[in-house]
Amino acid sequence: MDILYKVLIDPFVQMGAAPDLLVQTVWEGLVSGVLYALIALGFVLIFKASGVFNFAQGIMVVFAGLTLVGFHEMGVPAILAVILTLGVMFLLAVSVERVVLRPLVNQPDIILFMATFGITYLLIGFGELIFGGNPKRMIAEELYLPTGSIEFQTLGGFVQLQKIDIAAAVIAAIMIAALAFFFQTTRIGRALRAVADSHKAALSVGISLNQIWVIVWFTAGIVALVTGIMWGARSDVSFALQVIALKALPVLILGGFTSVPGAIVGGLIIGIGEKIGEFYWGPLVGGGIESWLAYFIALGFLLFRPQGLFGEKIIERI
Amino acid sequence: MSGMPSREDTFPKLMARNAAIRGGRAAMRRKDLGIWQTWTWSEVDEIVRAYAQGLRELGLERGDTIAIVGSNRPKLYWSILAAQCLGAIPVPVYADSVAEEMAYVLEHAQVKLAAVEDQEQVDKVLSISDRLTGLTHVVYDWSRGLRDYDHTRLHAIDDVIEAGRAAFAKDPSARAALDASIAEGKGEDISIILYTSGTTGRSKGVMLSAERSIAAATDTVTFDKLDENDEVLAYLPLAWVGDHYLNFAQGLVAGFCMSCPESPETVQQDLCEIGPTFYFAPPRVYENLLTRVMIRMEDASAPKRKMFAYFIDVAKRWGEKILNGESVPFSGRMLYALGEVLIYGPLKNVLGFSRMRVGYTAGEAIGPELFSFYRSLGLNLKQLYGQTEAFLYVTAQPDGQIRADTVGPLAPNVEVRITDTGEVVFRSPGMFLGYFRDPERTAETMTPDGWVKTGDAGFFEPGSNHLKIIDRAKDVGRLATGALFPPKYVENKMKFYPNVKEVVAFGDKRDFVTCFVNIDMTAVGNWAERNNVSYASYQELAAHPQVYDMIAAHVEEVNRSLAAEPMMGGAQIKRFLILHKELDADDGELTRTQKVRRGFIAERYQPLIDALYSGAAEADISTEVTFEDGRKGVISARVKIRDCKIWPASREAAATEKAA
Amino acid sequence: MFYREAGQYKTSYAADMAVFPIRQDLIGVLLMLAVAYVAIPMFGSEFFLSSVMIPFLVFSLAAIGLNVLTGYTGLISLGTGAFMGVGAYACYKLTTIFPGVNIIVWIVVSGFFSALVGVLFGIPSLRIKGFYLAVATLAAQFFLQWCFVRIPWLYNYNASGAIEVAQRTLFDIPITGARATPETRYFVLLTIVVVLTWFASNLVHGRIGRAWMAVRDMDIAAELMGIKLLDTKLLAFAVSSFYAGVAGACMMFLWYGGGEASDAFNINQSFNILFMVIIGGLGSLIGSFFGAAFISTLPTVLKFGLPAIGIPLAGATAEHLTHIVVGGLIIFFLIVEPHGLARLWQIGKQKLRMWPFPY
Amino acid sequence: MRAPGDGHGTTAGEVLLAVEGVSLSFGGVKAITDVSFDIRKGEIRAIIGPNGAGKTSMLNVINGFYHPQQGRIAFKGETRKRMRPYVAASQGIARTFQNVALFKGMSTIDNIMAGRTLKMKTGFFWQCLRHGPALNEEIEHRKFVEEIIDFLEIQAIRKMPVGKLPYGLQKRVELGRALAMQPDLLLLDEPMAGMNLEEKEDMSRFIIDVNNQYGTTIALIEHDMGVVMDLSDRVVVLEYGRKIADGTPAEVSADQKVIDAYLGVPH
Repeated sequence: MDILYKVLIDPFVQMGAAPDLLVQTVWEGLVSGVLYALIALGFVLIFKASGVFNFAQGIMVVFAGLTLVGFHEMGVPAILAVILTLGVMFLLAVSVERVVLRPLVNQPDIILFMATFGITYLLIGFGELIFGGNPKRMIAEELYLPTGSIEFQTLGGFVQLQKIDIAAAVIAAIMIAALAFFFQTTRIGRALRAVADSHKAALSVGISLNQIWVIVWFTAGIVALVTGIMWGARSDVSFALQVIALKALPVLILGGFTSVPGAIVGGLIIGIGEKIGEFYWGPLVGGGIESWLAYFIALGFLLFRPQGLFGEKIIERI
Repeated sequence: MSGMPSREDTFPKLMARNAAIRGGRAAMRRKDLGIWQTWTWSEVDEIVRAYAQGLRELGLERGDTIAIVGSNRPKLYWSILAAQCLGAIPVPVYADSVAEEMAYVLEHAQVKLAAVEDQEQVDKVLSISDRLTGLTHVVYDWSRGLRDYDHTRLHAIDDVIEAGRAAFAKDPSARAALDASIAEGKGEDISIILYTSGTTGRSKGVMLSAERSIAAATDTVTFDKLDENDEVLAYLPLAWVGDHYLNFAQGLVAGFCMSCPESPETVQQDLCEIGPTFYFAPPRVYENLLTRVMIRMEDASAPKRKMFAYFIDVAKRWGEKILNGESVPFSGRMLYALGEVLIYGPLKNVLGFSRMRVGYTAGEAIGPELFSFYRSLGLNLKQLYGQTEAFLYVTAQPDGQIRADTVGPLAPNVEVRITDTGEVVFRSPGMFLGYFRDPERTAETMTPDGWVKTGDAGFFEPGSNHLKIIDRAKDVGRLATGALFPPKYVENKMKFYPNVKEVVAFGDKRDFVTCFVNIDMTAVGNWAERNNVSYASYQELAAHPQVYDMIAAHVEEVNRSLAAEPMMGGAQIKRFLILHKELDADDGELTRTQKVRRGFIAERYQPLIDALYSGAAEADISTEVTFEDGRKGVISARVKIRDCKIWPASREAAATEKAA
Repeated sequence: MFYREAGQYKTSYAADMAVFPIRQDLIGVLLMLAVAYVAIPMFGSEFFLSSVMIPFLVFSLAAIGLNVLTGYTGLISLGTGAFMGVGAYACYKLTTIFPGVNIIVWIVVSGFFSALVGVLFGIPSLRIKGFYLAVATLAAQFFLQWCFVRIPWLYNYNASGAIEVAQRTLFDIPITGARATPETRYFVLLTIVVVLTWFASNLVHGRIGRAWMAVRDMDIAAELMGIKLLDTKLLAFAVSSFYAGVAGACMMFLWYGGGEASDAFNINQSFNILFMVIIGGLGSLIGSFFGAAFISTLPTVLKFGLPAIGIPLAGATAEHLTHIVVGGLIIFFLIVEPHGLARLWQIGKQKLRMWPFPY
Repeated sequence: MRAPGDGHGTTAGEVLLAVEGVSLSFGGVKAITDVSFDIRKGEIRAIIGPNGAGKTSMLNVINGFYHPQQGRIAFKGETRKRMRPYVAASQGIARTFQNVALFKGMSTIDNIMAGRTLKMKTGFFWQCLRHGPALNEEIEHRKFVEEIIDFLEIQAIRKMPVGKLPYGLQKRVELGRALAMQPDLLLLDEPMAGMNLEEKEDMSRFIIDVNNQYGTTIALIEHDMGVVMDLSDRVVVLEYGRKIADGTPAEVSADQKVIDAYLGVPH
């Protein structure tokens, strides 16, 4: 009985008793959810346009962050470093297209998926070789990102918000809006949407498949850089992030592999869910459940709605 | 043991002997249901006896005839043996003969029973059954599709065998009666009637006696040192003398195992699996095989191709000498040994020839290059010359006396004479008794003193005892100039080129020699692919100027070699054309054994021949053809004609000609 | 080139269905076994045995396990590392509780625990496929990894949190623990691998293997033919995890000799084994060996090979280089031969059989 | 084409499968509307209709892959409950697919052997050893499979991977796989689609032979009217998911509705 009480009742009692803590927890979940969503967004962009399940999105975030910091350490001014990093991401997109995607065109999905594993390992290797394996501090101030925190009193307690978190949420929102604008209104954007439906359609718009691949991988690179800055500003830039980036997978399952809104909503659900889970239920089993809770949430969800939040019901045909 | 003269004078007695002395050894295999089902000699003995009993109950009696129709299947071979047990006479019929051809044979042979392979053959026999008044029952091997047929006169062979077994079980005297029936069989009885397909006219039923068949087979078994450890693959038509002699008769005499392929499509695969030690194939088969080898090698990587070419060259230089036991320098032997590891051994393996000890070819002349190719790989390929009427051997090449241009010295116990007209006549141990129900043609073929006319022109090579066959005696003609024109000889020279599939030469009583050419679709098609020549059909490819150039080059080479030979200088080809369609047995242009029907072709393509001799540059022709599904249609074409270079006959050759 | 198949005809189904129906292949396998059992222990140094052969064999076993699941049944798993961990911890607990029972028994039995856990995490596979299933197995990976750290009972409340491998003997010869020589450990491991490979080969060549492949190739058709999808997939999970579990137990007891287990069974290990299977060849047992040999020996070769030929290398740089080389090779192989080393092997073999013909 | 003395189907057997008032829809789209017909033991039953008439959906309903919202299906006299497709297989329903659904990575033999899975019983232990009972069982079923290979004349491709075979042969292998299940009811979804004349004739012969030799009841979907008229004993015609005619080939081809819907349209 006791255990049932602890699992089913007590956490909610706590939530009610200290709503300020609940708000704080939700906020933190929200912020990490935004970052999950950003990584998931990178996945979705590439998956939609090329059907490639890009496992390397996580390491691209790390790589972009490290490159930025690396340039700055070499004495390059922060803004210029951002531009140079974007250049590197573009080069990366071009080389991925040339070296990996083009020779593997028309191969089964699993092969392309595995190829992105190869990219991951290459990037890890190069990153470590060039920047060393130690965590680095993100150049948040130099990029004019706000630091410090604001605190306000509410619901009978204090809620503390890091300014950088607020900035992250805002920048993420801006970027998503920009992407939506890009997809909806520009010619390239329309081509990208067309290619998701049919490769032939894309060709008829007058853009080659190869160009499209470069564009989406570059876009994913930009997203990765933004994610890297934000995440790096909250903690440090390190390779550990790569494992955390795997959390984007449950996000995708929730949101569906092809849906941008799905990626965002999924990211928030996972972020908030795991923070609340960790905070209220974690102590029951010794804590640390954050490492796997997200996957279980996704798994449970999958069993009841395999097509994801925004997907259509799949009718199996023979 | 095989060398000893056989006391058993009929095949059923040989079967019983084999069951007694090597009962546990494999007698027959067939790839069926995915594996090589095997029957030992004692199993075969038991089955055949039961089968014979079953056939007896169906009314088969001594002297009756029973048709055997189908591909190489153990049950059909057992049908032959079972019939022979009863003293009945089996009459094998080509499985691919159309109903009309079959009707003639079955009617002529007055068959009482027919043992057939499957539904297709049952349908064929049933479709002509109103003409076969004597036919009482049909037994079949494979039941698919026959379930709903009226089974009053139709029986599965398995059921017949079962009935025989049941009869033995019920009535012990039945077994004794059968034993008596086997013992009653005499050597001089007709053992089998083989109908020859014949290049002209109706087929003739060649009657062979048991003792003669066995005597001949015993001779050649000794000659080639065959014994019970040998293995053969029976893949040639069961009704053909070659299969009956080489596999059936020699198998019973030597006691070796005969394997039957799974289906006609899997012969090559089955050959590779079995790896026969004794193998026979007509030159055509070796030729196709070589063409396929060369084509496949063309797709190989450059180093491999180079290596292949190098070692084939080594083989050319030393291979035959090593095989013939001549002296070869050490370096040559070493290179050849290396080649054996790298090329010859693996090549023989993929062709299924790894275990081949003796290989024969016959039926037509074989190209010297072709012949040497196989021999240089270390395959003991030899030539024989034979006839259904001789059952089978007239001449054969003993080990160590192998040549491409002769058919070898006389086979054991065979006598040959060359008549004044140049025709080869023989007396042989396996010699036939006469044509069934055809005394007239028997008399035409067999002289009163027992010599058989072969119808082939030939001569013994001066200085050796090797026989050389030029052509069918009646086909050897003379040009208007009086020069000798052996069409087949000329044709064969052309056919030795892989690009050429079939040639028909004309020239008798004409001013010069001309010919029709059929290109080989595989070889030329492959060439076209490599040279970016596009084509949609045989017709289009055949008319292609580059193809004409290629064939013209071949003709000129042939002419050059003819010019260098004694008596043949006049037979050089002056003009030729490439036919717009492939010659086809379904259109009557080839016999069922794929031999050219010269007269028929000459008649059918008269306009083309006229054009060849009128000097025209092209001619129109339309012919009726039969498509694969049996429909008929007409195809017409405009065929181009080429002139070719004629070489002066060499002085030496000219001198011989004059002397002749 | 070495094949002489003419005359090797089969007169029984048993012969026709043999795993090595061609005599030359059988000879080749026997030869390889002879090398493994005689030549390698005789001529291999201790270093070679413990740093090359033992890791290779452990990974081969794990790769066979994953290949059963991914290659034969078509279910992607990213949780192999954790399933290996289950085996290692199960073995540790078992041998602690029942020290009298031979350790080899426990190594094998620990596979069953792993199989059980594998089945639990395989249940979702009925409803979810492909990448979705990969996520489900990630759940297993992270959850189990968490268990390995957070449940002290698993590591006997050791302060270090590590597995401590005690000495266990077979016929009085130490096979685990500090005093077990590389040779004995190698022999024990080799025997386990040979026997389990034989089982796996039997399975994939029979009814069960066909059912797995049927599900992989066309699950709808398979189900309409009466193959129960859930049973088949769960069996694949069970067998796969069994192999992974045994591999994990072997890793701890015959290779590492104890240590910080949670590190050995992390997500990277899962990826590693997945690479082995992919590079080796999906749906091929021999490919599992190739993949394991390739991925497991590559770091050793780089680490010791480069300095040996005069290129100095700091320890960390070797690791980074390994990452780059592995990544590059994965891409290279996928482009050159997406079906892995096994396909190359098969093509080579086919070429030898067809020699001198190209196909 | 019929063998002499052949009289199958004309003597009506008992009803093997009854479809009564079946309706099926996908998210509001009606695929089948109130269709009833029956299949009698031993007959060859054709289901025809223009594209999108719901023929394949009908087969999918029959073998339990789709569950109709309304109506009743009785197989061997028993009304069927909602179930997973493998239950239909174990009750004796086998099928082939419109777009060949072979196991591409496996050989011809293994594909057909897979059809025997239901009949194979030896347990996991023996399977691991592949000796004793497992081997005996494997051999016994291999024999059965070889009979089918013989029957369908596909000996030459026995050990080839099916993915590389020409289409016509793949269809034959698929038929073999279905036959391996020794079904009471064999469903063939466009067995002759995409074949040339010769292949069609071969396939027709095989279908008749299967029906004749094994007495298997066959329901087939086919587009080629000539083939249908030749092969089948009775024909049911669907259009837009409704049944518009049912009867012998002669009756059906004389039906005005059918002529309008289908026969009149050349394709």
